[in-house]
Amino acid sequence: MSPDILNTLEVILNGLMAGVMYSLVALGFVLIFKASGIFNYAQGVMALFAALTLVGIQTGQVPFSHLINVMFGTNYHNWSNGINTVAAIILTMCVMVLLAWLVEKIVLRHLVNQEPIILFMATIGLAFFLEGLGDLMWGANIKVLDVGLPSGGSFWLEDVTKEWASEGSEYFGMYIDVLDVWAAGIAIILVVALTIFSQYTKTGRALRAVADDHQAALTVGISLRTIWVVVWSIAGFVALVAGIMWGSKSGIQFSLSLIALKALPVLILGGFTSIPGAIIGGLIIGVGEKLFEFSLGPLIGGATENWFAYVLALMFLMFRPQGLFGDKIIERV
Amino acid sequence: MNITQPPADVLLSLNNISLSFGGVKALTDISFDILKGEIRAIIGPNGAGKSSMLNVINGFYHPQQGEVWFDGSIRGPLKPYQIARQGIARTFQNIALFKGMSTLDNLMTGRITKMHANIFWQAIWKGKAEKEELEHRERVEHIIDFLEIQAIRKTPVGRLPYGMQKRVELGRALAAESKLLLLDEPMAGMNVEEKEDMCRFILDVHDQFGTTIALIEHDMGVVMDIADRVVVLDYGKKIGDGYPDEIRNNQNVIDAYLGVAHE
Amino acid sequence: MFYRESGDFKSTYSADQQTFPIKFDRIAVGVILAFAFVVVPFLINDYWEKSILLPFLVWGMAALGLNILTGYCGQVSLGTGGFMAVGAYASYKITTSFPELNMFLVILLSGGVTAFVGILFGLPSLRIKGFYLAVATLAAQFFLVWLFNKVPWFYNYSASGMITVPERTVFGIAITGSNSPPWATYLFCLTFLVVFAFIARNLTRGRIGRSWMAIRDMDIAAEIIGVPPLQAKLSAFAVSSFYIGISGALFFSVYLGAAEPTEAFGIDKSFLVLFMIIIGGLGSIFGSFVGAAFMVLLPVLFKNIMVGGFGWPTDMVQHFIFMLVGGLIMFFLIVEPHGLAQLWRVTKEKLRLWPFPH
Amino acid sequence: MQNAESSPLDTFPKLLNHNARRFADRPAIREKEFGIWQTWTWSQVQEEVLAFAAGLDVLGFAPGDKLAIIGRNRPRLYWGITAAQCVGGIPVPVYADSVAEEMQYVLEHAGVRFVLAEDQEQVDKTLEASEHISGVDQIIYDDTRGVRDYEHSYLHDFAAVQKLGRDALAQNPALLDQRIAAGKGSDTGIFLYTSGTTGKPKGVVLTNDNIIITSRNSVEFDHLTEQEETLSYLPIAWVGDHIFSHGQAYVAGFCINCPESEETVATDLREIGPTYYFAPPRVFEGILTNVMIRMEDASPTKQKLFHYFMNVAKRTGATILDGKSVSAMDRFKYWLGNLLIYAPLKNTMGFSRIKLAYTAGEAIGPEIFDFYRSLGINIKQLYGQTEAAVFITMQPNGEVFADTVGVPAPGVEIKITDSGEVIYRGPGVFDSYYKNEQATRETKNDEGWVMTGDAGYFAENGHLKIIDRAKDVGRLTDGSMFAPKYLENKLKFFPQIKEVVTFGDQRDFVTAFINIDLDAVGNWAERNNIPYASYQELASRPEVLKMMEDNIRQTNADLATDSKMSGSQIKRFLVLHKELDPDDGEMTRTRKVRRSTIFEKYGVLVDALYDGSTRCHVKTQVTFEDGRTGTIEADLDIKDVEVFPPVEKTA
Repeated sequence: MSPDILNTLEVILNGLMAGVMYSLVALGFVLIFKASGIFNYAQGVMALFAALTLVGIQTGQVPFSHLINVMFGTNYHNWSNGINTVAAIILTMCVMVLLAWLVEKIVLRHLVNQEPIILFMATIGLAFFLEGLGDLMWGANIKVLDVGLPSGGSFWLEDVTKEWASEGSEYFGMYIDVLDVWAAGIAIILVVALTIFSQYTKTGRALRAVADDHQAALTVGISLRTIWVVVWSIAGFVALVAGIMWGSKSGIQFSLSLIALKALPVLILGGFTSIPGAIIGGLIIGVGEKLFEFSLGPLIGGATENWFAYVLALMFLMFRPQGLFGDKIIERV
Repeated sequence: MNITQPPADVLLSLNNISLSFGGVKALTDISFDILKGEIRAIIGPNGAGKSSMLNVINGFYHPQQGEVWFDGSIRGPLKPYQIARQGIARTFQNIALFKGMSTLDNLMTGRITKMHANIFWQAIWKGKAEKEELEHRERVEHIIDFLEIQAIRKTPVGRLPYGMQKRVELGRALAAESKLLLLDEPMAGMNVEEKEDMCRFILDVHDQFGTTIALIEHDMGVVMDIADRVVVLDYGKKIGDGYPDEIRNNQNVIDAYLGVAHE
Repeated sequence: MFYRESGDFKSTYSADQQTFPIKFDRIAVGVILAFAFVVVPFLINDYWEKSILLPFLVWGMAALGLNILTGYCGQVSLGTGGFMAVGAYASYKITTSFPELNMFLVILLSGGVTAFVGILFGLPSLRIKGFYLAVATLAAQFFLVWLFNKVPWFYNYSASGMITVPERTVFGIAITGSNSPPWATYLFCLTFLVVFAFIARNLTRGRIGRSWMAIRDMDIAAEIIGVPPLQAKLSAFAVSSFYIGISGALFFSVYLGAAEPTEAFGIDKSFLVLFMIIIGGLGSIFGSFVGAAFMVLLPVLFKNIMVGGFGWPTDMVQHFIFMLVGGLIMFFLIVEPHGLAQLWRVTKEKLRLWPFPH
Repeated sequence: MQNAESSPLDTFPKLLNHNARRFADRPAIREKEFGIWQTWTWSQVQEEVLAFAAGLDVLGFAPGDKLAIIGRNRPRLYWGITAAQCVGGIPVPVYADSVAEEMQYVLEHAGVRFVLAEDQEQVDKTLEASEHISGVDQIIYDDTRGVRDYEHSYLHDFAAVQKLGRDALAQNPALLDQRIAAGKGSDTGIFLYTSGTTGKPKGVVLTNDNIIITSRNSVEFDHLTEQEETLSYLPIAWVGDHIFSHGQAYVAGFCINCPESEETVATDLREIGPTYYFAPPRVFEGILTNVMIRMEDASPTKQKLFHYFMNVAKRTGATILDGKSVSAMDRFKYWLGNLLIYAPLKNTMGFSRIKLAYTAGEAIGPEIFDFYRSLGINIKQLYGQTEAAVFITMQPNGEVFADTVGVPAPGVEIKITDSGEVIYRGPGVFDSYYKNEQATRETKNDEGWVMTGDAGYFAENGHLKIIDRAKDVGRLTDGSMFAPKYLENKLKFFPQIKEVVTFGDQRDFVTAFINIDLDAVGNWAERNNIPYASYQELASRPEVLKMMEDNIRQTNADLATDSKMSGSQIKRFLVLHKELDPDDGEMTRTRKVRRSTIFEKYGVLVDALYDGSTRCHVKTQVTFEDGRTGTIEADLDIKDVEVFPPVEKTA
């Protein structure tokens, strides 16, 4: 095989991996949108917030320490030097649930029956709030997240692929970050888990009912509010997972919240209401932007990942406004 | 099929119209016409396809088969707003007013097809733009006076009671000074007095401006009172067409309605 | 309370349709304008110019533009930053290619260019609605910024990749470049804002404005009664982008002087302007200004209090303001979706009815 | 119009031409229609009127013909008046709310040939009436709505008639000049039918001089100019409107404003903000009540502010208005109050620009009167009649009192007959009652003195005081005058008192039956937690009796200061156990007390009032709402009230 093909192959694989990350965030969007028709712009920031919190707890930081120190001239920083990761994850999850509950109680329930666009803008507000809060709580410095996931290239794959390369060609095998593989695996598990949850648990069924028809759901006595709390908690969980992945991959920093934006085109491709759509959309975008950058990037100055996803989505919208898996919109008067 | 141009006194004629949504047939091979200056009622049980019929007439739906003649010429593939410009105005079954605007602005919007000042004149609010605004304001004020809604002239329509909104919507349609006026259940959900008012307005409109009117209405009594001719639809098919008293004694119609009664 | 409307009646439609039907308001506005044009230039200094007045004028312009698109025509856009960049780079290219060209013209032309770009990115709005469109506009945001980063032609192949405005004068007075007097830059921007506020008012109260609002309130009905959606939406995009372009041009050439796209015109700017109109009031010209003023003053205020007063580190104040703004957005959407403008309207009604409560 | 130039301005057509030259481009009349105040200048009005006049002429309207004008205040109807006069005819305004029968009577009695009707409703009534009478040849309508399908041989659209007229004038521009020039002041100007409360309405014939001269006098008296704005909302057929909205407007050349509809009068008043305004007392009372009610739900601070400054106004307002001097402090306080309360208040009421307001027709409560004056609104009273072309007495600026109606209007002489009746003579005195010689002679004697039928006298300050209908005035045994209505009105100004019946004719002293006002007193009772189940129970509460006694004592004190009235202080009273009720024939449907009925029905009580007993049992028949009748019994306390020795008013 010629190195070019192999390189292309590598790009595609990396694209797929990146796509998985997008999908992870997109998943959160879809869940919330299905259950409450809310387009939760804050999903990405939730991932950031989750990751920050996780690190904070893990390394035993005192929340708001900076603030406190400034205000009272004290000098607290840590209340312990680190606790067990699993415990930290569980605690973080609790925080996310609390967050979900607060969001429903303070924001959402006052916005029922508002046009979607208003809710959308409200979640933008939420995003800003969380971002500020996260930084204020744990400090804005870039943090390294290590939950013990392996990282670095896979030597095995390198060796194998070296073999494939045609004789005499300068090819050193293909590089894939193990973390990405893990991420992919976890993503799959997550999807399966969610599917099982929504298929076989009472709450899950309730969720689907609500997603299908709010009024009907209400009439059969499902409390919309509880549902929303549940959904937002799940979304919080998904965000946490995404946060962990991205965090361990590229450290926790503001740019993390920008993946939220990347998730939007993913959704547009996949449609807002379909979980598989989210996954596939993510993969398409991931592969698409990597390939584009690989092939055309050099010609037009590179860094095309910045916009490729959006322009692709835009093109796509022009022809299928309802997304890949969405159902056709029939307008009536 | 080749339909020759309808006679001059026909304002609108529909020939063998069939409409379906993804296989579901909404209208099947329907033909009827509306004469200049008449009040034409389209009646039928729920889901008979009345509203679809109206949507075809004003070009919101495009029938798969059949042709529409309006005002002496056959209609090509036009967009709804182009058809509005040809002189068809309508009201909607569940009120479709512009909630954020005042009564006045809603009516002014009804005249949009008649206003042409370009953006630059409008930007400085002089010359053609200002002249046009004032002229049309005056026309609209006459309609406001006619419908007796002076008191709510500058109220955002979102705040008005249902009956009033219906009236404003009629006003918006009137403002267009169209050749053909489509009324989709103008009296739905009204109490007796409101209905009487609305009837009076429709009749007044008819003899004051000589507008041709096609209306959908559930209230049989009303229809029989004010309509010149009646078309009856059922399950997307035409089952009756004629003068009110003919319709009253038309067996199919009676069955259709009894049928509904049984459901 | 101060209103004396009795006897202030209208005997012509033009009198009835004027922008400020109440005499008292006309006087008040006149006084304010007089103050802004005649008095302020004598009081202004660098600090006021750079940290309050110019930002207000520039962002006011942008907010006005976005409000036309989002508040009046109901099309949400997250591309404001990108369009401002277009305005900025247009003004840069124009004024560097035609140094003799009067600065007023340069700014206006930049607006024109942006309007054109706006139309291009507005085209999708015919097929897609609501937040689908919002996402589509993100494409504009990122693509444009990338473009100005990557295509050297735009920044005249300057090594730094930045654009720097040359000194330009109007009536012999420098209004761009380092040694332009505050009062000049201020008056320059003020003129634009006032003129275009007036134009915006005229557009929004006339046929075009009504077709925009019709599309916003109920697009299907609008089309059926004869509003051409294509025309309505694209004109909204064009006009809106024109305004935003101008604000971008002013922002770069008069306020910043030198700019680098990702820094100056990032997505955060898009949100900033969006917040301005939400807090100020969607579909209200006055609201655009209040919103702009609010979002400009808020950080200044808190910086002064917290950094100056409590000696907090700046970045922390930054985060705090983030929280605050985010919270305010949610608060306004819940409590007063029509923003500060609505609050003002209510107060005004009360004043008119004084001493009666209603 | 050269001839109009030379001849005196003694007819409305001449005045119109005059104004069309003097005030060519000044507004003459406005109407709120189609959302704005449509305005016609004097020259435009001239054109409209002449066009219509010529049109009438074309339709065969001959000199001496009558043009009935039926409808609410609308420009075209006002134009009809002058137009008819241009052709030498006589306008006959008819009350718009009169039913077909009444209308029929007037049309027939006046011998109307042409009718100018406002709209479909009036046209219908006219058609109905003209089925039973002959004479009505042509009907002209203003509002075309709904009239399109009517038989049009004798029906004409106002605009169409004007079209005819314009064509005719195009043919012969001088068409009307002759007749306009020929008009004289002594010619009959207009028929005004007095809305007859008793019997058939009488057609009061007024000459051009009557209207124009009185208008001119009053305009000079109050210094009215062409700058005035006034709201024309009272019936055209009423002499008041004819003077205020027509006579004075033509003489002074000011602008009258027609409201959009009856419902919108309040809003229209607010928009126009008249400088000159007339309203009967009940309207002013209504506005005041409305103000007070709206203030009720204002915030406490606002209320404090309001009441504080209203007191300031009460103290100083009227004085300042009369141009008398007050302390600098008070002036400042008033200025402040004006800034915070009075001016905004006037603004919301529509009185911001008011220069002069008149009220008349019935007695106005002093506190209402003072309220407006204290706000700086120059409200005055006048005393007038259709037969006098309104003005008999007027109040000069600076001499305005709530309890008198002012001094004789310019050119008017007033005498009090021995029987105490007010009679007058003057330029406004009517020519005659149309086709009713006898009535004319009864009212107007050969020297031109007119009986008002009102009893009154001149107070010390030379202002006329109207106390009662002459026929109701009696004498106490000591010969001093007893004017029941006067006393009753005085008492009825107390909000707690609804009805009063006083007795005293041919008796030693005055006594009274009282009906308390259930709402007012009920309210008061609840606030002071005084339990009561029914009117009867509440009326018998000692607290209530006490309250009534206080009110009467207050009245007596007031009466004592009035040399003519000090005799009729009320010595004894009782509070009736039931409300006087038309259903029991105790009042007329228009809620006027039927003395005689009450006198015989409650004779026992009247006797008790005079035989000194302190308690009295009474048994009365009552009619319930459902028409059944029953009887109620009660023991009523009879109270004595302190009376005061006569004191000279310190004027």
